[in-house]
Amino acid sequence: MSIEIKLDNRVASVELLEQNENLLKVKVDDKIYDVDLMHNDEGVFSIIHEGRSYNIELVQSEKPKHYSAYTLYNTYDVEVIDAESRYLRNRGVGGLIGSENTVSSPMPGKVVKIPVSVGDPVRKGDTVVIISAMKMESEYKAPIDGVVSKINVSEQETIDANQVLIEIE
Amino acid sequence: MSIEIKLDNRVASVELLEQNENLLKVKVDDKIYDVDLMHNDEGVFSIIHEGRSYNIELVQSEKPKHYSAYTLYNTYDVEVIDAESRYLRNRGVGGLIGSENTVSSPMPGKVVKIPVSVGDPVRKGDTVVIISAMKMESEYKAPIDGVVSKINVSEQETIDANQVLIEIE
Amino acid sequence: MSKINKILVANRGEIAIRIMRTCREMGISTVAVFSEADRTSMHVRYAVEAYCIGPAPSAESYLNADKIIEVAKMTGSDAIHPGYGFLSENAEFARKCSKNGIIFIGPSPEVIEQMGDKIEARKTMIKAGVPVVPGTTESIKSEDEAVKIINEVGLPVMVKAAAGGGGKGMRLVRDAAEIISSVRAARSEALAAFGDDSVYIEKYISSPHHIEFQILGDQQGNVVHLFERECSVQRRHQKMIEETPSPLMTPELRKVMGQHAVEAAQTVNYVGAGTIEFLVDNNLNFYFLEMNTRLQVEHPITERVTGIDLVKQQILVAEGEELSFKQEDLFQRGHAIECRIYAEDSDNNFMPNPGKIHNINQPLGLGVRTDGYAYEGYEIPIYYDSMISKLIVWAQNRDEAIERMKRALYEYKITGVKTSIKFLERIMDSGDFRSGNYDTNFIEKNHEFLLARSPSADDCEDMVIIATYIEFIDQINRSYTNKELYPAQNRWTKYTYKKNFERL
Amino acid sequence: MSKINKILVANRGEIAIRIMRTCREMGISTVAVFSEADRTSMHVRYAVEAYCIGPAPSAESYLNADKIIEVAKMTGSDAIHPGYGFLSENAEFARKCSKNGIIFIGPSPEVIEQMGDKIEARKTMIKAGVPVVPGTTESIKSEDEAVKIINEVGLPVMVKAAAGGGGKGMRLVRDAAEIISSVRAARSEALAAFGDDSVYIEKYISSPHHIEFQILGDQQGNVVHLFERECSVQRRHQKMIEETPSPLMTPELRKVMGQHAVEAAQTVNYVGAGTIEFLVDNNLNFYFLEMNTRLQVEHPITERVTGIDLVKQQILVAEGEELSFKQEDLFQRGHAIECRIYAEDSDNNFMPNPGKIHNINQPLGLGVRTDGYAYEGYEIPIYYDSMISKLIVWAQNRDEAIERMKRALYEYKITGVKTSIKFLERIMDSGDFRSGNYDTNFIEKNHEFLLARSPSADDCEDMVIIATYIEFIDQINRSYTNKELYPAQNRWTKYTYKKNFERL
Repeated sequence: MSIEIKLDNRVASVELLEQNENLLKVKVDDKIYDVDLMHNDEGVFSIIHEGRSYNIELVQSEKPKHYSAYTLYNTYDVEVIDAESRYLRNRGVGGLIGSENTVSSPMPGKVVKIPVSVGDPVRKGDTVVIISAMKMESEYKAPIDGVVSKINVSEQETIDANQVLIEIE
Repeated sequence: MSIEIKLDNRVASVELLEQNENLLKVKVDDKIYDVDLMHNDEGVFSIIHEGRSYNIELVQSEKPKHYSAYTLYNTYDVEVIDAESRYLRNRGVGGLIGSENTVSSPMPGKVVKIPVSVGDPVRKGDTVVIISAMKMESEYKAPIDGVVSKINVSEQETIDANQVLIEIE
Repeated sequence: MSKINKILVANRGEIAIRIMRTCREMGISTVAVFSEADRTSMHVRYAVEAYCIGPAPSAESYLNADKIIEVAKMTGSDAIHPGYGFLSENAEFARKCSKNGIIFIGPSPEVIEQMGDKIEARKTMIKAGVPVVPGTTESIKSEDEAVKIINEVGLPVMVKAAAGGGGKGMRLVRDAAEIISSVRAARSEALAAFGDDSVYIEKYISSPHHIEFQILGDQQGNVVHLFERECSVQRRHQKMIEETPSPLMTPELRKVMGQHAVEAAQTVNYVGAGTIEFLVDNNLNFYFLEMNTRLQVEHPITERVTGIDLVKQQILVAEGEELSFKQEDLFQRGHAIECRIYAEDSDNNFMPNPGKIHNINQPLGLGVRTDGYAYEGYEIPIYYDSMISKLIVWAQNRDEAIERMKRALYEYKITGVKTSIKFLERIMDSGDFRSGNYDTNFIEKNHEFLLARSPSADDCEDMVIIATYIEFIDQINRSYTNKELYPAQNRWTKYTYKKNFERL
Repeated sequence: MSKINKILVANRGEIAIRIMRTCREMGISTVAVFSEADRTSMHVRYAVEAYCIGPAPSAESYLNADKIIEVAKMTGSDAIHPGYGFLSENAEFARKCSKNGIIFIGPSPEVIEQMGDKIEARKTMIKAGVPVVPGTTESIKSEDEAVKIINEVGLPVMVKAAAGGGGKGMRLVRDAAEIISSVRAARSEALAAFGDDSVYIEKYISSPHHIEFQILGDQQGNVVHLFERECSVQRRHQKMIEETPSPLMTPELRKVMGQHAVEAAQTVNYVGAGTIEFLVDNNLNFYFLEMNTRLQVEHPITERVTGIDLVKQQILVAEGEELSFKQEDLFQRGHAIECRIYAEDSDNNFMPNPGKIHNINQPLGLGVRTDGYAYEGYEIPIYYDSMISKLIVWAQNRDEAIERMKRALYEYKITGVKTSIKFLERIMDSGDFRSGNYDTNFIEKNHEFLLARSPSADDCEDMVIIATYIEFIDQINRSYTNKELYPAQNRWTKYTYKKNFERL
C-alpha cells in the first residue's frame, strides 16, 4: 500500500514494490525507480540511482511526520501524510502553525515587551509582542482586527519556536 | 550504595552522595569530589572539578560493562563491577578473553590459513592460524602444548575481534 | 618583559577557541569564563580551567568586568585576552586590569578612549595627515551650526553620534528640508543610546568600498601594516564576506594607504593589533572611517596570505617583545576569502535562527580553514551573536579562491538550524562578485539573484521523497524494536522493511 | 589539447576524495568506483556518479583494469586518475586506457615500465649523471659474480630483487660468510613473489635519510622540481611523518639535488607529477633510490609550502597545457609537516585496528589541514590500507610547526578504533625529532621513549571513574525510559539519577 508525501507544494504517492537488502524498487507517482539506498540513524541517506550518487539528510521538525530535507543544493519541507494525519487534517487539527488568530515566532528567543493586555482591542498590523534573539529584536503584529483574548507568555520569558504567544479573537 | 569500577589495574569504590542537576557530590574510595558534570548520549563527558575542565569520552566495548575511556592524554580500559559481574566472575564466566586454551585475534580480519586440523597435537608456540587485516598478516600461536579440540572458523572466513577461533585441550 | 604563562580569555564562541589554540601552541595555560547559558559551549571544554561568571545575559556575565578580574586573580592569570566585542574596546576594563596587575592584551586605555570617541579619532587622524571624510572636527553645538556646516560640506551628508556605533544615532540627509529634523532625531537617539547627544557631520559617500588595513605595533614603537582586507559585502551593516587582496587595490594605492595606516597608529603610540577602516570611492579616493582597537573577526584572511599568527603577535607584544619582522619582510602570497556562517534565515530578512545543531560536516582539504565552535548536538543560545563559524579559503589567485570557496561551501553541511551557507554559495556565483566589481551596496543590488532558488531536477525531488518514505517506515520500526544503547555503533543499516509494509 | 570534463577516480579512501575536491574546483564531473565493501565509503557519497566494480578483495575490484575501463567508457569519462597504490604504477593499465581513448593521468606506459624495473631505473639514472647507490647495474647471473661484486663494493650490502617492492626479496649482508646464503634466499624469495629471480647488489647505507624531490613535467618538455620532502620517520618501512623543508637540507644541497631530480625526469621525458627518492647519509652524500611515477601520499606538504595544487597540475598537464610557472617562480614559504593517522595499535607492534568509528573531532583553525575519509559511524574495512587520515600543518618555521602539530594532534579525537595519534604526539615531544637530528632509524632508536605511557594525574583517573559510574547508571536509565527517536536532538542531558540509586 502506498503513502502520500508532500514536498513543498507537491503531493506524491509512494510505494515500495520490491526489496532485496539495500536494493529497492520504488514507485513515485507513475515513475518506477530502482535505487541502491543506505541510511543511518541520524537521517543521512546515500542513494545511488542509475549511477548518480545522491546525499540526502532528513531532520525531523517539532511537528510529527514533518521533516527538513537537505540535498546538494536545496532544502525542502517534507511531510508524510498517512491515514492518521489525513484524519487530523480533515478535522482541521494540526494545521498550519501561526493560524489566523494567533501570534507566534518562527524562532526561539526571549520576550522583550508585550505592549498589549488581555481585553485590549487591536487592529491588524499592530505590534503585539517584541521578541529578541541573538542580539536582534523582531516585532510581531496582530494578524487580524480583534481583541486580545489570551497572552501565554510574560516579558523576559524565553520561548520556543512556533509556540503560540498571543491569541486574538 | 556504592559500585566498584576497575580502571586498568585499580579497583575503586564509587558512590554518589548528593545531586543537584549537574552538580554532583561523588565519593571515589576515600576522596569526596564536588563536580559539575554534563554528558551526552554519545558518551562524551565534560566535567569541571575545582575549576579544571576535563573531557572524557567513553566507548562501550563488545563486552557488557566494559568501556574504553579516552581522556586528554590517555586511554584506559574501564569495567563496572556490579553484583551481576561479581557473580559471573566468581563463577569463572566472562573472564579474560584469550584464556589459556583458546586462540583469538584482538582485531577483526580474514582467516588466511589454518595449518592445523582437529585432533592434531600442537606445541606451545606453534602457529595455528594466520589472520590478515589491512594488508598485514599476523600469525597466532598455540598458548599451550595440547591437541586441537575445536576449530570454529574456516579459511577465507571473516572474523570479529576477540572471537574464539581455535580451542586446544 | 614579562613572560605570560596563563591567559584568561574573556570571551566565548569561535574567537575564544581561536585564542586558546594559539595559547596551547605557545605553551600558555588557558582559563575560560562562561555564562550559565554556555556550560556546554566548546570553549569551556577546550580550556584548561573554566569558571562560571553569571547568568546568560551578557551584561551579567561577559560584560561583568569585576567578576572577570576576580577570576583572573583567583586563577593567577597573567593576562586577559578580550577577543572582539564584549569588553574588547572598553577602556575602563583595560584600566581595571592594569590596576590589578593583569596585562590587558590590547592597546592602552587612553588609546581605546581616544579612538572610541569618533570626533576625537577624526581629529587625531587629521593631525596625522590621514584623509578623513569631509565634515566637522568638533561636535555640533546648535542646529544653526549644523545647517551652516552641511551647506559647506554639501549634501548628502551623514549625521553621526560621537559616541556611536552599531548604526545607532545615525541619519542620512539627502535633502535640505530634512536637515533640522535629522539632526534632532540623531541627537535624541544618541542621547538615548549612549547618554551623550554629541553629533558630528560627515559627507555621505554613496556606494563606497569598505577597505581596512591590519596594523601591528610593539612597545618599542615599531609599527607595520599587514595589508588590506576588502569588507564590502555586508548585510544589515554586518560583514558577510571579506577578502584579501582587495580586487579594487593597486600596488600604488596599497602603499599609500598602508603608509597612512602605519602613521595613524604611530600617532597614538599604538601597541598590539588594530585595524584602520577606510571608505574608498570608485575613483580610489579614500577616507579614514574609524579604528578598531582589537582583533577583527576577519583577521584569518590576513594570517593566511602573510603567514603571521596575529594572536601570537598580540601575546608577544603584550609580553614586551619587539616585533620580529619589518615592513619589508612582509608580503601577500595568493588570495584568501572568508565567509561568515551565521545561524540565520537568509531568505527571511536574515532573521537569526538559533536552535539545536543536528549534524555538521566540516569542509576539509587543500586551502580550507574553519574557525567555529558549534558541534553536533550543541544548542545555539539565543543570547549571543548568530555567527557560528568562519570559513576561510586560500588559493593561488582570486579565481581559484572563489572556486575553492564554492567547493568548501558545498561540503559544509550544518543541519538542524538554518544557516547562511546557501546564500554565500549564491554570492560566489554572482557576476558582480566574480568580477570583483562590487561595493557596500552589493547585496541590495543583487538581491533578486541571491534569493532565487536553484532549480532542482525532478529526480532529485523524487529521491527526497523516497528517502522520506524509508525514514518514516524505519521510524515505525525503530520505536518498536530499537533497544540498543549505542545507536552510533550501528549507523548504517540495511533494514528489512518488509515486516512493516502490511501495517501501512 | 583536450579538455577533460569527466574523470573516473580509480581509487578509494582519502586520495579519491582529495582528487575529487580538485575536480569539483575545476568544474570537472567525477565518477567513483567502489568494491562491495565500500558502499558506505565517503568517496561514493562525494562523487557525482558511483559504480560498484566487484567484491571486496582489491584483486577483484580496485585492481580490475578491464572493469574500470568499462565503467569509464560507459560513463563517458575523458580520463582516469589512478591516485596512489592499486593501478597507479601499472604500465599495462596505462596502455589499456590509451587504447580505449581514455587519458591516463600519469606518465606514459613506457616510463612507468622503465622506472618500475629497479635495474633499468638505476641504469637510466647513471646515464643521466644522477648518483646512485654503488653496486651493480645488471642483474646478477651467478653466485660467483655476486661474491666478486660484493667484494668490490665492500660490505655491508643489500641484495635486492629487480622487480622488487615492499621489502620482499631483500637481504642485508653484513658478513662475508653470509653472502652465498643471502643471495640464494633473495633470489628464491624474488622468484616466489614476483616470478623473476633477478637480483642486484647495492651498497648498504646505514641510518640514511630518506629525502625525495617532487617533480612536475609537461608535454612540452618543461620540468620543474617543487623541492624536497624529508620522509625518514618510518615504521615497518612505511612512512609516518614527512616534513618540508628537510632539517638536513642546505640551500646548496637543495639546488644540486633538485637539479639532478629535474635531469632525471627530463632523461625519460617525464610527463605529470613524480617523485625522485634519494638516500642521504650524514655527510650529505646522496644517492638515487627510486622514482615513483605517481602522486605520493605526502604530496600535501609540498602543496602547502609552494602553494601549488598538485592534482590540478596533473590534470592540466594531462590536458596538454604547458606548466604556467618556471623553476625560478617557485619558492618554499614556511614549514609543513604531515602526520599519517593509521587505524593501528601503536603499542602493539603497530598492528592494524579496523573497526567502527565512534566519534571524530577534527582539528581546525590556523595552519591545519586534514585529508581523510572516515566519518562517525563508518566501519573501516579489513581489506585495505589502515591509513584513515593525514594531518598536515603549516607554520612560519619548524618550531612553530611542531607546536601546531602537537596542538592539532591534541584536538584530533577519533574514538572507537585505536589510532597512531598518541604515538605521533610522543614523536613531536621527542628530543631527536625536535632537534631535527633523525634518520630512518628514528623509531627504533627512540622506541622506549615513544612507547612510555604519559604519567596521568590521580584526579584525572578519578574523573574517568566518575564518568564511568554516571554512564553506567545512565544506561540502566536509558534502557528503561528512552523512547526517543532522535537522541541527537537531545545530546546534553542533565539526568535525574536519583531514581536509580535505590536499584544499585
